Amino acid sequence: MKTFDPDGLGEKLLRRFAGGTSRRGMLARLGTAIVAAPVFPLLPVSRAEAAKPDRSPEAKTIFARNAQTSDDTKCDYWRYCAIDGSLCSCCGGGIHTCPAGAEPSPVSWVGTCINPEDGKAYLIAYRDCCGKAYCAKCDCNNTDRETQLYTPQLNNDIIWCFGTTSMEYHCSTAVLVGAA
Amino acid sequence: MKTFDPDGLGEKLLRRFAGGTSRRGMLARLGTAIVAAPVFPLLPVSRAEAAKPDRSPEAKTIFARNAQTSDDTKCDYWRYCAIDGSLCSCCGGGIHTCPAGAEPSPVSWVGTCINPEDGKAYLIAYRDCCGKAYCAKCDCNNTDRETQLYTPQLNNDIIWCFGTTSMEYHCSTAVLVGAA
Amino acid sequence: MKSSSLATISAAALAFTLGSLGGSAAALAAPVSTDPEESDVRTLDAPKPGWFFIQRGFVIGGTLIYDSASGKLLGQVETPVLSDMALDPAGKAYYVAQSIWTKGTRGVRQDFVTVYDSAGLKVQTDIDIPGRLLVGGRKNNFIVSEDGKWGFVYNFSPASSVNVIDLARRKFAKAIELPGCADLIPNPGVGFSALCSDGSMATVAVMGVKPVITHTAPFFNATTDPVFDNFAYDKARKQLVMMTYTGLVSTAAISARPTIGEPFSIQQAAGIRKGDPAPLEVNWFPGGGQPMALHRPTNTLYVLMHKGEYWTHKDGAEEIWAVDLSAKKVTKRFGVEGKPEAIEVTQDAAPRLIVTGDDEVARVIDPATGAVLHTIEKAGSGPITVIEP
Amino acid sequence: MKSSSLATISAAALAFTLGSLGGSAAALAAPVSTDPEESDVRTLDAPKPGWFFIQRGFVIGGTLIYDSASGKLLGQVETPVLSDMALDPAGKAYYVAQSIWTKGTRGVRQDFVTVYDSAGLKVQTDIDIPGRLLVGGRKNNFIVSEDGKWGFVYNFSPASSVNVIDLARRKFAKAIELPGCADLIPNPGVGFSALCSDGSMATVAVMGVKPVITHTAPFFNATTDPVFDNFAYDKARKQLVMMTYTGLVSTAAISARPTIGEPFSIQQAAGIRKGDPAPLEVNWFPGGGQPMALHRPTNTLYVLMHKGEYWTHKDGAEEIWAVDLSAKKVTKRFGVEGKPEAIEVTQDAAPRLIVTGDDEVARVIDPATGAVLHTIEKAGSGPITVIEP
Repeated sequence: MKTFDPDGLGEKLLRRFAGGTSRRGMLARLGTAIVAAPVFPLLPVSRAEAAKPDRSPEAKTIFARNAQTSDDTKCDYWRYCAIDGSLCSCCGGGIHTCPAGAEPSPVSWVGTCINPEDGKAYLIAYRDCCGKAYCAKCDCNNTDRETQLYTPQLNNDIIWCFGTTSMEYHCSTAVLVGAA
Repeated sequence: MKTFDPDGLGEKLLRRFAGGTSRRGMLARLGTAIVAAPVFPLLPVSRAEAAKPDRSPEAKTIFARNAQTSDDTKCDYWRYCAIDGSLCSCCGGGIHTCPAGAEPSPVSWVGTCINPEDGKAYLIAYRDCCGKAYCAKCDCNNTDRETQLYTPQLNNDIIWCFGTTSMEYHCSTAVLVGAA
Repeated sequence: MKSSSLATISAAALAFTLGSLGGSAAALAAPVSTDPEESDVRTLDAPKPGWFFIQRGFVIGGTLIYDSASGKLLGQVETPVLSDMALDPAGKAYYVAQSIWTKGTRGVRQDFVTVYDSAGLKVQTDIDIPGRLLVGGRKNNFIVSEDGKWGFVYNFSPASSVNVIDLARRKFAKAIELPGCADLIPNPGVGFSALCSDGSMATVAVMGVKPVITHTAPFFNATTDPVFDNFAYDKARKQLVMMTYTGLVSTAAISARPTIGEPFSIQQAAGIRKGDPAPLEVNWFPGGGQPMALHRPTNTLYVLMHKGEYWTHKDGAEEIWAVDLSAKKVTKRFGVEGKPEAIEVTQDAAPRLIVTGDDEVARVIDPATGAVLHTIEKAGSGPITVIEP
Repeated sequence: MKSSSLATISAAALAFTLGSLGGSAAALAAPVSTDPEESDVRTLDAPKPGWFFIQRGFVIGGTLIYDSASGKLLGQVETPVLSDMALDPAGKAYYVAQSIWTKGTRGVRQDFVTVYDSAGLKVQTDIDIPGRLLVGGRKNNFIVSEDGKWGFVYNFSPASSVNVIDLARRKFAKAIELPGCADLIPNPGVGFSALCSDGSMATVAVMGVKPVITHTAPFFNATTDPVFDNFAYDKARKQLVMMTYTGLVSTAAISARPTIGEPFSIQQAAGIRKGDPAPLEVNWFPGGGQPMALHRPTNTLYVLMHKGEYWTHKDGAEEIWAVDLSAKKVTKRFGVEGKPEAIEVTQDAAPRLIVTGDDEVARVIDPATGAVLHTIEKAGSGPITVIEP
């Protein structure tokens, strides 16, 4: 696994997670990353999963069946299928916007949510907004495909404020990364 | 007023507020105090009050008429006529006892409350227990003869944690000082 | 750290996307239809007359910024528990006087005034000060001079003093001892005034080499009928509006030698007998932590009133009374829900009342009709602040 | 400061007593009948088997100590939000792994383990460490070795590692990289084990010069049927008890080379069909942040169960199921109020279940009858900790 080509499929997704960071910058980061490679043991599992015929329940969870697309200040908004925390949309921010004075975390946990309008699955990055006291408004806790600490990038309990000047948790956004 | 005799009536009360501090120690403190004397302007007012015939409503406030003497974990316990905050009796402490790990403030605001059993007025020192996070149990806010910030020793909103190693507010006690 | 974290995510996305797509790498290599969004950060306008600010309370830090017209939350100024916020008259900054221990509930105490720019709510600097009073719910422990050049922070150690901050130079200037007095009142060109335990008003001329403190004659009784700490100051009239527990309303002309006006009873101004401190007597009394709000353009005072006996000065309101200070008449009374303990009023032509209480439910009310225009949950318990003209 | 403060009070008392007595100094000079009380401070016994500890949650710091027999609050260990508490096996100390910024929400980050003596709850020392994971509700991010000599604190930066603390010398010993694994399991005489994202269990031998990390074969699927983080370890049996989202219960014999037992379905152990991750299928599923509790003397597992579909693994419980792990049978089911999301059980002969949830209302339950013995408001949302034999 350690030899997969960052210029291939990986890099496209990487750029999305970096929110438009230059390809050169991303490759540099990835170089370092391969050394640390904390989650590469994940891949075989996922690949194995990928083979299973019944592996795509996104469209069918109770959340997905009841999700709406009109109000991003409600917990049942479609992108929030795996969010945990205060919605930045209720805290002076927006679906991908931190409230004034907060700082978006460059990394996040991810979810794969269904847009009821096209029935398609989309990759969502739940970027925490950091550096301000807990907003404590519109607290949601949705758990579609949400896992435990040993798969951190799919766990929504962790304070995802890494690489920010302060790790104080304020609220969470749901940034569209792309079609899943 | 600055010349009143600390060996006289003052010193007796002083020792009570110091909670059994030696007379020598108290006199030393008082020596310093007379220099600072932040509240001596109070005295003329109080003296003036003292003359008024209708100055002693303690027995007749709505709190005093409804106070009880059996349960010091309830806001209507007689000593709590001017308390504000969490009752230490509900936080692992007692009526004059701080919970483990907390530190009683050597100074406090005061109240004059009526014991329904003998109908007499008693001077109560509301000593805060300090140095632990807010207990947030049995919150009470009683206001018999409670005043504003320019008479701080009769105001129950101030964090009365002076001379303690930490000023973090945990809970409040109601220490009997003596007959008023 | 950042690099490996990005890889963490990328691997996750990779793994997960493979999973949900059925594991064809080729499929992923193909361009994805939907473009990714960028994360961004909101910036705010300069404070507007229709805005109001509510401090959340004793447990959660923060002062929430709301638009009274929409009832919408605009953002949050970082005001830790027991801190005091003041506004830059020029609208460029929010100032927060606060006390923080290096290890949360212990360690080294740090007292400072933090300067936030009003657009980005970013920390511009911390101005260290010697200390401050730790108390909740007060509006007059940290005031800024009308020209925006000076900040005054009340300190109580428990010796009483005031820390003067040079906001232009952004540094602590000096401490002034103020025995027996508290609650700071702007005094343009002079310094500040304050209320004292002997029932007088002290005035502190700060500009000289040594501060000069003068006192008015006593005009209220600090222990039997106290003036509420949260009085209101009218810059245009240079007038302070005060109210006592019994409901006596008085004004003071603020100058180097303040003069105190004749008090009148809010109850008598409403045609009923005046408030009486005598026990057992039931009447309408003012109450709450922030029991009154002054609409300066019309010189109208809005007061939180409740039925009860004396020494119920913290009780929440059943009615709001509007007092025409010029006519010394109560011009309107209307009922209010939620037993509010704090009230403010926006200073624009069509004013909005904002009330909140222990339940932290704020209500935006049209004082012309008493109608509730917005009800806001989890808004905070106050104090409430507005933009003053 | 202290001296003038004492005078502040004394003057106050003096003034006030004069007031209330009618102002005769002579009267005051006469001895006062009632003797004054002294302020004192409670001390606590060493932790008892009947005690339980509830962390308050995400907003208010502190872990409350209760006696399950009386339901009474005994005190509070200072556990800031997102900190982790561990008990000294000897009962002499409480350890709190925490992260504090010098200016509250900003400034310099400080990660340390604070040692509190169990009698006085006083800070004995802070042991600085390089970092730790910030997350709520977990019990296995900070564990102490059976002999009480070593502490292990999980760190995530987001690179994954473990900080080893020498509790005897009270100093940080070393950091061990642990890629792809989390959730620490005591491994007496070896070091610790952990669960990994490839579905294996890692075992870390820490005693050598260089730590040696070995892995079992994968035995669970980390993304489709994860093992709950809050598993339980039985010191006497050297056995780990794990449960997955679908309700598979498995045990592991902990040693230098852990062996994983055959899993069984909690639903089948109750005579119904096994939990299925397939969409739309309704069944009884385990759920909550701390969904199971192990009564070690009887090898009985108590599980929070709710009706629903898969991916509802955080939902609160409608029933508590008792599982005899030796017989692999559900021996009892009873309803529970309050949709609890955390459960623990005291380890004495007459065990008491403690449950709590988002409403922070804790209930003490007799597992023999399901009867609620105590209902405690404002107890906290957990996690819940008990004394382990």
